[in-house]
Amino acid sequence: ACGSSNSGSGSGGGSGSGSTAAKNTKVGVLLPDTASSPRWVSADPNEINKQCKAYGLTCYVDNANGTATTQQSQAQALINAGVGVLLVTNLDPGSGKAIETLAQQHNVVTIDYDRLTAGGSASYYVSYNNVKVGEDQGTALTQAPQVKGKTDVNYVEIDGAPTDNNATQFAQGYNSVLSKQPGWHKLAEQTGNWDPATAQTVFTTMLGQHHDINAVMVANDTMAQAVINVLKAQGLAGKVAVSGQDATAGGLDNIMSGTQAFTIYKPVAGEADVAIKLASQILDGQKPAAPAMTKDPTSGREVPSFLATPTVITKANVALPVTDGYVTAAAVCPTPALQKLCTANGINVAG
Amino acid sequence: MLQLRGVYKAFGPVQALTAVDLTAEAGEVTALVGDNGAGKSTLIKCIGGTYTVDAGDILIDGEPVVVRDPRDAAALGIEIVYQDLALCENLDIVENMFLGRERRNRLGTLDENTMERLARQALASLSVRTVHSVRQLVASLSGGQRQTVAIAKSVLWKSRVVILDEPTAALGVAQTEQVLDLVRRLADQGVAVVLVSHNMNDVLRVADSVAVLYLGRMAAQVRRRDVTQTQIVELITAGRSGALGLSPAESTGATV
Amino acid sequence: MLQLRGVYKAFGPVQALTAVDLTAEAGEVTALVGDNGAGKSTLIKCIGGTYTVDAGDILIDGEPVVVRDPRDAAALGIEIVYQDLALCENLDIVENMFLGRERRNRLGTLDENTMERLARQALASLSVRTVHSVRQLVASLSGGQRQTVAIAKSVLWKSRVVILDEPTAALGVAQTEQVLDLVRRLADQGVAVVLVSHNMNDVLRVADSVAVLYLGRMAAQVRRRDVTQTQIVELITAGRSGALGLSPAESTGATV
Amino acid sequence: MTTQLDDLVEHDEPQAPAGLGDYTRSYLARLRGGQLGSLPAIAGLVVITAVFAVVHQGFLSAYNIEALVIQAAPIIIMAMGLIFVLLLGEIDLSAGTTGGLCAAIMAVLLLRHGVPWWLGMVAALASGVVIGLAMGWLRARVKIPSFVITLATFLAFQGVTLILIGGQGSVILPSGSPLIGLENSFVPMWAGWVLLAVVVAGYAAVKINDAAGRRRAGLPATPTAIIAVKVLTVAILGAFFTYVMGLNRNLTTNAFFANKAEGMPWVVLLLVVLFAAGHFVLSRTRYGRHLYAVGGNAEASRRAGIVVSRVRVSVFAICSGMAAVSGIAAASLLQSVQSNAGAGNTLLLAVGAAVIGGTSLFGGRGHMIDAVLGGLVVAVITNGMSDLIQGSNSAGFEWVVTGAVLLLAAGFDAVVRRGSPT
Amino acid sequence: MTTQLDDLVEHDEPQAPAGLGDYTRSYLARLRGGQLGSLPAIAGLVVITAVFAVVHQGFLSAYNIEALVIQAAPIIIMAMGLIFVLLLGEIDLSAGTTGGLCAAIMAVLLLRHGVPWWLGMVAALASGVVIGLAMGWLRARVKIPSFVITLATFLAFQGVTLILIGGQGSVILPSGSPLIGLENSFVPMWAGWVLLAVVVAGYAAVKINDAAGRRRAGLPATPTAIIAVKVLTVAILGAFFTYVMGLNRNLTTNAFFANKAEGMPWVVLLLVVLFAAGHFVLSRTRYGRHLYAVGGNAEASRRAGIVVSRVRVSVFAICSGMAAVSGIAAASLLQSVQSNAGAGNTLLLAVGAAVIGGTSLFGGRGHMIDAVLGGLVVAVITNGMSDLIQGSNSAGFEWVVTGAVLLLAAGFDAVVRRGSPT
Ligand SMILES: Nc1ncnc2c1ncn2[C@@H]1O[C@H](COP(=O)(O)OP(=O)(O)OP(=O)(O)O)[C@@H](O)[C@H]1O
Ligand SMILES: Nc1ncnc2c1ncn2[C@@H]1O[C@H](COP(=O)(O)OP(=O)(O)OP(=O)(O)O)[C@@H](O)[C@H]1O
Ligand SMILES: [Mg+2]
Ligand SMILES: [Mg+2]
Repeated sequence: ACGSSNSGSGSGGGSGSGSTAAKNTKVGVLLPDTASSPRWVSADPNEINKQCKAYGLTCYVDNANGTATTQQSQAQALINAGVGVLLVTNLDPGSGKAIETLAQQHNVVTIDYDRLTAGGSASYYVSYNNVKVGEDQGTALTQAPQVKGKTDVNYVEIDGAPTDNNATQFAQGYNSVLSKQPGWHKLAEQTGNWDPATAQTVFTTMLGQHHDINAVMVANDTMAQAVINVLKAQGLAGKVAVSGQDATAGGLDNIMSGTQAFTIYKPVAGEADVAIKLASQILDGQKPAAPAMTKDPTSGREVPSFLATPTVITKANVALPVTDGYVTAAAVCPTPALQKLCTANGINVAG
Repeated sequence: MLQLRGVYKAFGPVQALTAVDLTAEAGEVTALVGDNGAGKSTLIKCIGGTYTVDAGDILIDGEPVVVRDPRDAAALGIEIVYQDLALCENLDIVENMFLGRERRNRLGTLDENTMERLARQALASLSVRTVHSVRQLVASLSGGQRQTVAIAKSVLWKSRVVILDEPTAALGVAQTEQVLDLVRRLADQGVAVVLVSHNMNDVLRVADSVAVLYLGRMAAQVRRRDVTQTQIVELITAGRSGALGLSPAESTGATV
Repeated sequence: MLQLRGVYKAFGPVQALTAVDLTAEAGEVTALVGDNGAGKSTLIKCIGGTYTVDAGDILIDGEPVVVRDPRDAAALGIEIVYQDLALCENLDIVENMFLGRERRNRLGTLDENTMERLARQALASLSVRTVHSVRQLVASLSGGQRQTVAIAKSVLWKSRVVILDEPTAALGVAQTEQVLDLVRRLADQGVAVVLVSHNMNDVLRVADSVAVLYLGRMAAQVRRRDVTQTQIVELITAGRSGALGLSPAESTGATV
Repeated sequence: MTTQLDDLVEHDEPQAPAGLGDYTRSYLARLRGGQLGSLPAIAGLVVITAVFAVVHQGFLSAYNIEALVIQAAPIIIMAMGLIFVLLLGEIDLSAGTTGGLCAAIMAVLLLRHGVPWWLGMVAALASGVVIGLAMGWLRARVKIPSFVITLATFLAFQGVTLILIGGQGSVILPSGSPLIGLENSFVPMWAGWVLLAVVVAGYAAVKINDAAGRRRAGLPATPTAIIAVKVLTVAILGAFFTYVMGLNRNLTTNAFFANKAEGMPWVVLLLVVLFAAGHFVLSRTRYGRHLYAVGGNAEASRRAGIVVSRVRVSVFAICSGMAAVSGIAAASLLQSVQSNAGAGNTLLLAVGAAVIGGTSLFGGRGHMIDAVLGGLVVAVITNGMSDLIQGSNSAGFEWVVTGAVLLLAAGFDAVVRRGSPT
Repeated sequence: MTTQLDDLVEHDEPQAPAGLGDYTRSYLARLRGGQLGSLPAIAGLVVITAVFAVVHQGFLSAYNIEALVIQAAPIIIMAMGLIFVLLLGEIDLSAGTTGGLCAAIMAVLLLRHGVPWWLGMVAALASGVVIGLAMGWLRARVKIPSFVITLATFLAFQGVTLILIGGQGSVILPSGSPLIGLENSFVPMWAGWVLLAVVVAGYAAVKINDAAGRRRAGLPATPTAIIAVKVLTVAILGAFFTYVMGLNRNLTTNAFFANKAEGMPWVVLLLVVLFAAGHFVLSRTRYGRHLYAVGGNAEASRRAGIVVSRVRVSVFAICSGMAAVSGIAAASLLQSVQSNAGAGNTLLLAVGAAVIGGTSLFGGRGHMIDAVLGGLVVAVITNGMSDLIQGSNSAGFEWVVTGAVLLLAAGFDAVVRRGSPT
């Protein structure tokens, strides 16, 4: 499927991809997995392909299914296909670095997409700020109606997969807020492994141990759903503040019905549009300047960065992701009961 | 009754059976003898559908039949006790004896009580005295006890042809008597019995007809009364005896 | 030479051996006979270390020895052919015959050529004529061929005690002759041979002493010349014969 | 019958014990001989439960016992299906993802095509059976090793589920649906007691009928006293469980609260039915007998006239069908179906449950009860482990401790079983 | 010898064929009889390579062939180790995570304790062997089924790796380290050719020596012509591979670029050494013979005086040791060690590789070459699949197609093998 012009048989091709040869329009995109967030399954590929078409680029979008070796071999295949720019959403800094080194050896420019490859050699970093996402989560949780103004709040945390660096950064963000919040006591912190089944088991036990939980800091919407399941069985749904992330259809439903306090909306366009534009400029031979710098925590290198800001979605602005086209009304409102709720909250069910 | 015509069977480069003819009449005991590795068990497995023949016909009552697997053989009324027994060690005696033909009661569930009773009787009829319980696993039985179970299994059913591959090899004196009696009794009831044995005394005692395999070829099939023990032994070890048996060329040149 | 004193062995609720004594002198053939399920194979497995005895002693040259597993038995110079043979079907004849005692050449690697040559000779000495190649897998051998391989395997080694559990059960006429010859020859070389068999002719032909097991008890061990075939058969089937054998109480009341 | 058996007396066949004392003695002798049945698994279960009850406050609260049961249900159901495959010495690596796929099919039909819940369930079940038939065909006819077939489907079904669920990450089941009720609503109290009565009465009836039948046939039978003891044990355990499930499990109480969480979850009913059906099939039907036979010695079974290939196909169909049920139960527990449903360690844990329960991976040995006991062991471990260790790195430590506890449970089992024949 | 064998002639033993024509005929007869050896796996490999070469332009470029080899190496090495365990009919579910753990130990020693690279490697290897010994002990002495032991360690080692690596998700190996060179630097061109010469000469020497030995012992031997054909085949394939690896693989060239990527990756050397060693052990040593024996019939082996428990322990040690090597190779490939290294499908794919190559899961059948061929099949599939499907849901579709291709390869294999005895 990859229409490589370089069959790899060696040194033919003259002076290569520099100034004289025909313009390279190939961009490779390496997405990480399908479990950490549903966005990687269709939202990103769709938006990226749309943008690529707009800029006249040929884009190859691969998903590594959570396996670093797969991502490595996808990178090799893309380099084999002759891409000029590689967007990398790493699975972990180590394998990301290996890919970027490989790309550099083959004169391919890399852009860290959504996740910074610590210690890596990417030329740019395009992302939402993960620590900021976490901080927003923390702040929004303290604003939730169930706990707002309370002086004494017991909360528990359910984090993402410990093997996922993003989860670490989210946790870093919300912990920095919550630990400083006066009157808030953390009763327990466990990993939900980005897996709702694990999250549900974990939270069931937490609730059994601590009967007086007021707030649950849970890292994303799918795990929040598991928490809400348990709360429902206890008749506590809506009485406990539950956080979320990703603005999934289910998360929006829960916000409308009041069982979830908020979610974090990170429209893919905020990253994809910027990244593809950047790739296009690089392929044109430009060296675009970045509005910000991010310090690589490992190497101390300042990476030129384009950072987008996330939006906190509460019941007040719950319709936003639907109006944006980030999720469809059909997905958010599949049943008559939910359709009624949607209409009440300003979501156009017919659309 | 049971007739084989020109049966061939090869295992890769090994030609185990070459143009074998055999006839087993109803109401008679046909002894099948031959040296170790002559092809007796292979022949029997071909009849039973465990192996399929490469060429040749199997006829029952003069009609050619196709035996593709053991079910076909059972449907034709052929019952076989194999030399390697083939019992399920994880099942008990009763379960093994009725395997594939379990009795069921009105509700369609297993009728364990009837099966257990019949199994006890069948074993008792074969003079087995040291089996502690018919609910013992076959894994815990002695060699002779297993053989008895296999034999008892085969005689539980009404069959037209009963083939026994070295049934008395592991049996004691009394048990061997019982089995030879049984063989004679089956033949008298009109069943065609084929008996494979290395014991010439037994063969001469019960057989009506003797077929001798030599290196995968049928050396001769003769009436019991027409031969002496010495002749049979000669046929077994050399493929011929005087005018009987294979031609000198066949019996020596034919390295299998 | 080999002596057992008061050996007991139970499998769960089943008492397989009760107070068994046995003596096998060097240079003699001791026949061990008994009905199916009498406990012969169990006794042999106890000697060979396949089972451990519950109580009782095994003595070699009068010294009590401990046989915890088959290696111990081999170290004591005890060589056994088991009734259930126990060959590895996925290995070929040569590999099976030298299993556990492979020959190695100077470099420490397997000396296949020597082993192959020796295996051929051993098989040939037992009149096996239908084995196509000693590199055949055991899975493809006939019952008698397997038995020959197992016997050949055991006689390759210098042993003080050789025990054969129904070695001729699956063998043809000529092969049986060879094995009986072999048994006699081994005894003449000073080996203590224990032979289990259901064939009274064979027993009477080669045995110097006859031990009879009855329902797990040693009914009697007598010199060959002191008994007739009828007496032995009586001992086997009833546990006693005239003055010989178990007391009436033991032989009937003792439901195992 | 060709042989005349009638005039032969049953001479010398030692009568099996008939008295109570005899029975007990022979039972103890069997135990000493190593025929332990489910004892090791039960012992293991008791031990780890006791351990967690000590280290983990509230572990034996009504709240947590219910949580344990509903968490165990999907594992137990999957293990029940796997036992059929394992009995034949085969493996189904894809049972987990098959369950996930079937649940995804159900969820998508329900939510995107407006299909009623029961039809969705039927569709899921049918998909499972069809998948199993296909895999069984590949095993029995094309003769591909089942490890490879099911490794391939393990991967492929993960993909199909992902495509079906799409970019949403999960599909949430409609909240009022009876599907959610399976794991989350409760049998009314009185119905629970009726159910218990039915189970106990049924059990007693079967045992008494069996014994009577054997006596009539002149065979030694279980003494009535033993039957009474067994029935009583079942009744007491059942009553205890029903009683605990009858306690109000709501942790917090306040003035606004109307509803109580009490009663037995519906999934318990499902478990009882599946267990009874599976046990019946395995122990009382020709088909069940043939499963053991083929697993013990396929060639002997073929010679006995069993169509081995048909048996092979059937177990895969049953296993995948049960996997579908397990997937539905998991969906009910999570009230949603994830795009990675049934992936990860789901399958390994279910197989582990069966093996810990006493089922052999080499075929020919296994019972329905193994799935229940082993599934409970696994569920107790995962439930007990969750929230046991706190703080950063807790995930790592929990994995380590989970592995260690699993090993301990299995080691205990092995040591108890030591000296048993197989 | 107690028997006098010397005076016995080798009567009637049919002489094995000695001429070239005879040899060919008997080879063909063996093929017809179903003794196919590695043919099905080779055929499967050729077919799927051909398919990908068609659908995937550049699939057979020097660049991609090298990529294929270095991607296949960790799988092949792990499969090689697994074959020892599988030969005994056991399973090691934890081989993947053991490899990950050992690599993590190495990485942590290197980076946090400043240990030299070779010492780190030795430590990783030693850890692997110790882990294997422990698991083997549990299997052989405590008699826990290997499925359960290794399921427990599968979970536990994931946890340990996670704790070791900590929250960053991965540890990056020092960039200049020879460890990275294993998968990423190249044997000089001349050395590659020398290596090839050594391998071919060694192969020829062994074959000729064997035949000569058999002739000397008066046994039928492989005709010289056949040996010549075999040696020539190895030489030609080797030369082709060495030649391709000698091509410059840098796709884009420009003025700044000095370094050429050419030569054979060092890991090829490692593979050759491991293969030769493993093959030697399995086919020419007592120990190897005993592995097959125990896998074929453990009781018979015990009666033959083999200490079965020691053999059992040893295979787990070998397998875990090889898993450590595999983990190191994977770390070298990714230039880092992940906190989830070796988890996921790593193990299943490696076992799948061995099985596709022709190794039986029931013990007693398997060869080193199975790991190589099966590993290549798996690597070709994963490599060919990566980047084959683009865009939305590509992850799902790739899973599906991977499963389908795996099934096709196995089905092809099964159909070719049909009618073979086992
Ligand atoms: N599956 C097989 N593959 C290859 N060769 C086989 C196979 N089965 C049998 N043979 C060969 O075919 C020949 C005949 O074997 P068969 O078992 O029929 O002998 P038999 O007459 O029953 O001998 P015995 O008296 O020892 O039982 C033997 O040489 C044996 O090695
Ligand atoms: N593993 C076992 N478990 C339970 N019972 C056993 C076991 N092995 C043997 N037995 C029982 O012990 C008794 C003696 O068996 P053994 O095999 O020693 O008999 P045998 O004398 O060799 O008989 P045969 O002549 O038939 O070979 C038998 O009743 C048998 O059922
Ligand atoms: Mg035979
Ligand atoms: Mg015996």
